[in-house]
Amino acid sequence: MELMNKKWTEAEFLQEREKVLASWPTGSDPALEFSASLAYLRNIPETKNFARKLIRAKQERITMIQPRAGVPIVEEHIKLLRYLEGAGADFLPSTIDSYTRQNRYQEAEKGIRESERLGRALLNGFPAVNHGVDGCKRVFEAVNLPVQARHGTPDARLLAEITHAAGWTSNEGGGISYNIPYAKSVPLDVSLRTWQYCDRLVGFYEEQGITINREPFGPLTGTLVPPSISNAVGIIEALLAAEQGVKNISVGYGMCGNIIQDIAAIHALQNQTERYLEAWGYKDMIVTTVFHQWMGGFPADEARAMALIAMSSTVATLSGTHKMITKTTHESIGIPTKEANGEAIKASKFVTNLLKTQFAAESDKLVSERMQIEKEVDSLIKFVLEAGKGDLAQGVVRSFELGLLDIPFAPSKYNLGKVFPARDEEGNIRILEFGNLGFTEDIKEFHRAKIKERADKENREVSFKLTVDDVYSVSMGNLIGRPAKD
Amino acid sequence: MELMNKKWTEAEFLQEREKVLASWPTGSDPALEFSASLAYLRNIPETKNFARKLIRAKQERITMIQPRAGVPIVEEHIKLLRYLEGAGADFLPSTIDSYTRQNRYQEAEKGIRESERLGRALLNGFPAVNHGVDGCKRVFEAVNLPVQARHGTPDARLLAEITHAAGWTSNEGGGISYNIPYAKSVPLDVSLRTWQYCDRLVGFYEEQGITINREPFGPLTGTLVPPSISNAVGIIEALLAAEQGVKNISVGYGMCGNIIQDIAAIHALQNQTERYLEAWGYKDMIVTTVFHQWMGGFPADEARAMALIAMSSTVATLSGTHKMITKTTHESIGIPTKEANGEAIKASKFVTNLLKTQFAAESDKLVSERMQIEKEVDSLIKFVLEAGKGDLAQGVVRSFELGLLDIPFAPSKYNLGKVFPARDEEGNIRILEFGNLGFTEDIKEFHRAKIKERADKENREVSFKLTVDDVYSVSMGNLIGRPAKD
Amino acid sequence: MKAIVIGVIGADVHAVGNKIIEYTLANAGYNVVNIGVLSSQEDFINAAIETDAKLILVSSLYGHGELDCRGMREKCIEAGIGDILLYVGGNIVVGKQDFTEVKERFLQMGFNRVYPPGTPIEKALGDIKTDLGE
Amino acid sequence: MKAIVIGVIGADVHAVGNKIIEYTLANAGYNVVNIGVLSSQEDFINAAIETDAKLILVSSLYGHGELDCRGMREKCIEAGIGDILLYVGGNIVVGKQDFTEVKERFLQMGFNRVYPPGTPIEKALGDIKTDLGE
Ligand code: B12
Ligand code: B12
Repeated sequence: MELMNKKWTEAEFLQEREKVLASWPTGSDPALEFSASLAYLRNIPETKNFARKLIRAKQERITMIQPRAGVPIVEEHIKLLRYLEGAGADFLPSTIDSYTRQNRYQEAEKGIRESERLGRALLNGFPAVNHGVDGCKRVFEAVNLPVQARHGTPDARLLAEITHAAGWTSNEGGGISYNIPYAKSVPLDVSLRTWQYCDRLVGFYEEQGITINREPFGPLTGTLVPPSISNAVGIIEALLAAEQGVKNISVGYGMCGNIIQDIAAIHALQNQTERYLEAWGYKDMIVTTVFHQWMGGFPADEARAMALIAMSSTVATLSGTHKMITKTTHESIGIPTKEANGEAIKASKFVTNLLKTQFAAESDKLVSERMQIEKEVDSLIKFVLEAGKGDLAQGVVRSFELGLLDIPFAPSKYNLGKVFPARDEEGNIRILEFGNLGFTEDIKEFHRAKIKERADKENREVSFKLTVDDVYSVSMGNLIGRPAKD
Repeated sequence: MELMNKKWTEAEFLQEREKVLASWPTGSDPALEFSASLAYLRNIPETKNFARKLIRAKQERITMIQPRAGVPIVEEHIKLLRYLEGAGADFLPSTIDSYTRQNRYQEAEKGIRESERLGRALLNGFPAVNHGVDGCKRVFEAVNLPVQARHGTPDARLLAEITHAAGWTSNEGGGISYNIPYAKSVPLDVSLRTWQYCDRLVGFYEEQGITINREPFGPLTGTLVPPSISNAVGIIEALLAAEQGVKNISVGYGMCGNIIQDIAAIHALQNQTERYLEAWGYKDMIVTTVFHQWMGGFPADEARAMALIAMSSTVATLSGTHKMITKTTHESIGIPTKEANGEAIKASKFVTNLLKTQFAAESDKLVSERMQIEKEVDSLIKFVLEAGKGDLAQGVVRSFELGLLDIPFAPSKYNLGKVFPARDEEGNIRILEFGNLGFTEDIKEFHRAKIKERADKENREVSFKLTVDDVYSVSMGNLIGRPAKD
Repeated sequence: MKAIVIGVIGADVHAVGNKIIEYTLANAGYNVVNIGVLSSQEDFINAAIETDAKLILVSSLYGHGELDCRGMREKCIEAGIGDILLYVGGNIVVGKQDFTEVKERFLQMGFNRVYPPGTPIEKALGDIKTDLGE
Repeated sequence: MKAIVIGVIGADVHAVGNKIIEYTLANAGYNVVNIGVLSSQEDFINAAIETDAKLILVSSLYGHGELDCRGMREKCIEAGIGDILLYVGGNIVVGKQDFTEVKERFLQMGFNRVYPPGTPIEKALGDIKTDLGE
């Protein structure tokens, strides 16, 4: 069956499902039969449904909080999540380990056993597939908040099956956002298809009256990604998901560091996602946004890291986003302890709560930055559709081949890798090298002028050195990577 | 000699000076002879001059950082200041202990000896008068940054003499701001006169070519002070100082918590101080602003406290203020350790540095809030001048008697104490009870409407309970003190 | 109405808590005798004698509490009100110190109850009721 | 030009540092053989043999470094390049661990140099020059 942006029939879906469930022993758990999973999901309390809680955040106009966290052993993972719940998280994560993300369940199994033997975590997350529906349910039942799998898995079909059947009512990812930044040699048509499956699964549940949230991964490589690129990807993934029947979608965004650009990006993301979904005829969609605290290299010093966390929280709240993903003071070093995670939640929540009645005022600057982003997004999506001769999924595959879509610093060989970003004089992320990016000429002119203005101020050539300097800068306490003074 | 806002003649000044220097043994140090102090001050490096460094901050449009800190023993105080310098402070403080602030040098002496004996600080600051010019010079020479005395002393004449002669080129305070929030029974005409002396001393140095910064204490009681009241006091003290020959003035402001109001207040403070000084004919004045991180009750939890510090830093930087006074994670408990102080400096500086190219965009909301503050300040100053029949100093004394100026929560019996503030629905600080405050009727209407809107939303009467709830709220993680849900 | 003397001891001018304490205790039905900030031990004791109060509630925020409170119980004894209840609270010592030790020091000085930083007055209402008899 | 093999080991996709390392070492005059992310021990060793490199610079960011690096020296020996220099850096273990211990573990595994988190590649240039001979 050729890849197309078209809703899978139930037959197609169920046929594929058999193969998916057969791919690892935990897939044959009877709890995965829809009769069982539907019964289970129908019984979970409203307050533990991810999608519903997000609707509440939107109605009440507040920014809710979700940390990242995951450890290999079920009991330890439960302790961790309970601790984070106690610290004030509104949503719980289960960050999945990197072997599982690559479907290397054998190695994950080894990691679990080694972690048990040595009494310390040797995996960087929770291997949900290996633990199966049972393990995932134990986690879910031990806490009082909605749970979501957060990962980076090109082929998350079995993971989605197992976690949703265990009551986890949200799944992060998408065919682009969980491939290009997270894999090297998974073809895009493959990941788009596997994510159509994940979306179709959610669509199936929606048809049965169970609403499940889907969240395209906004920050992509987390490294100097210009807002228009990540917003375009988010919107495309939202459209692809909607086609498969998803109704509750959170589009995400990783903080750039210029406050106006960040707020403009969130506003643009909310507006345009809704507008595109509507224009494409998807009805009853609920769109929320997710703001990721600074996703690039963090400062090592814990006080500075905490400052960055609180500053990110300030911007997030002012932007009116609905959910914020937190970092920790251990970010630059390693997976955080539960204590470090808890402190960051407390700090973040202090800010979001304090500022909950405050939103960025409309200003000329904010509006023009938002319009700039929207224009760029429109340009990108137009090029994608043209490349796909009207089919969005085909368009995505072709666009990455041609570099019409191109994500900075991505490891995938299916990404052209010709786009280099850099900051302008005010710290906004702009583009220095476009490769074949689907931008109209006037957009490119805008970026060139902005970058040139900065380079001129710094008395140097426009070159990749700007990009390199900007990769390091925030971890060293600057937004803009100025040349070292001699 | 009757109190009037009129520059003291040199003869008047020198005559009073004899008495001041005779008031405690350290006053008779020959280093206090002007020939000696001028020679000393002429030799201090440009980079250690407080006033000049502030000019740099203004020119470079950056927010510099100053902590609060002071311990009783000279050697310990040196260690402390060096540590803070190492942590990244741009300006050093020497917070003076509370006995010295009340001119109780005898008790301060006892505190020094007890602290030495027990090996722990029993005074809450550095007793500069008791340590004399010598002790203060030892401090000054041990560091590489400008040093300022920060205190709360109604009669700081000897303190100012000693610290300036020792190379400390800034003095915080003023006849209102270091009396009304810091004393109970010091008449205002007395403190206004002693501060005329302090200003005249700085004016004298200016005449001799030594520039020294003066900083009215902006936050007053630090507790729900409406921006117009603190701005009006700052501007009045700037005018009084300018009359005595002060040239380099920093007007201060304590964060309120609504970001728009905070930024508007700093903008208004800068604008109006300059405008009034100009209108009153003072030439060659250099005006900078100082932003105090949240000055009210702090949260006890250290992560939350750090979040508040970083959030304050974000607002300060966006406001374009020139100097920010930092708090610490120990704020709600006790005088911080040097480590806690250093962490807060690092965190604060991380934010100010990261955001150094970013300023709040003009928006309708920001402009209208700024205009509101400016209008209120104009109203207050007009009433003050009328009360003083054209003389500002007399006007201040009369205004406090009448309650035309009235500072919430102040301990002084010379303050009417009839003004009660409370937050509006967006968290702006407004006024609930005006007493006799020098506001025109339309201004009062504006405040009443704002407070009523909030009370209505909370379904309760407008009463002092709102004020009480708002006093506690920030330390408990909310900006607005909502009634407890039953 | 039972009388309670409140005030802030020493060279301390922190007035906010004091005003809130007055408001809260008055609302709770006590006759609050507020001698305000910058009060000496003598001021507290005289006010207690004048109003026949059975409880003195000393606030100290600024850090000199230890110096300021020494000898207060002895002064009460001298003044003939040796049995009066003495509470102290606020931020009673300089810096972040281990509170068990701090408490011990103040109990040694003859205080009946010693509260850690950030104890809002509402939390002490129960103790007051118990000690004064409801 | 001396060849250096660089790459990111295991199931690790952190590509940013890898690209910066390539850029920096190339600028410093080395022949950089970048095998990219998601590379196995074998990938590193084959590349080193093919290009006659004297140094393999292993990056591991994602926390599984300890599992991924075990036995790498032995594999080098088997492949006949037992003497090759092995460096490892990035965030090589899970979580914030005492680095002296971590370093010891990796030295035991046969790595010649082990770098703590946040060591930018620029800081290792000196070691590389020393070890490869200038
Ligand atoms: C950006 C980022 C991402 C991006 C990566 C995009 C991409 N494909 O490149 C995304 C968001 C996709 C991501 C995903 C994940 N990440 Co990540 N990520 C980061 C982050 C924030 C910055 C990394 C970075 O790019 N830094 C900038 C570059 C220039 O620095 P660098 O990578 O450190 O490399 C420099 C030096 O380390 C050194 N160096 C590197 N290797 C070597 C070798 C030698 C010999 C020498 C001398 C020097 C050297 O030189 C480089 C250039 O100067 C770090 C935390 C941090 N550092 O702040 C976490 C971090 C590395 N990630 C982590 C984790 C756990 C993950 C995930 C597993 C889970 C998750 N959070 O989703 C997945 C991993 C997926 C996978 N299979 O690998 C952890 C690793 C934890 C640990 N070791 O205990 C970190 C430390 C965050 C944390 N504290 O939890 N991540
Ligand atoms: C606002 C404030 C000020 C204002 C005070 C204005 C005024 N005149 O009232 C200003 C800015 C003028 C000021 C000045 C100073 N302050 Co001050 N201030 C504060 C701050 C931020 C809040 C205090 C407050 O109003 N809280 C709100 C009220 C409602 O709470 P509260 O005062 O704690 O009172 C409640 C409870 O403690 C309790 N309570 C109080 N007493 C008692 C007694 C009993 C028996 C019981 C049961 C309960 C109880 O009930 C009250 C109501 O619920 C605190 C730190 C903090 N808490 O975050 C520092 C703090 C108290 N200040 C401090 C210091 C050192 C000073 C200064 C010496 C130096 C300086 N920073 O300039 C000067 C002191 C001048 C002097 N001579 O006293 C220190 C004290 C340090 C210590 N103990 O080790 C603190 C803790 C800050 C710090 N960590 O350094 N301050």
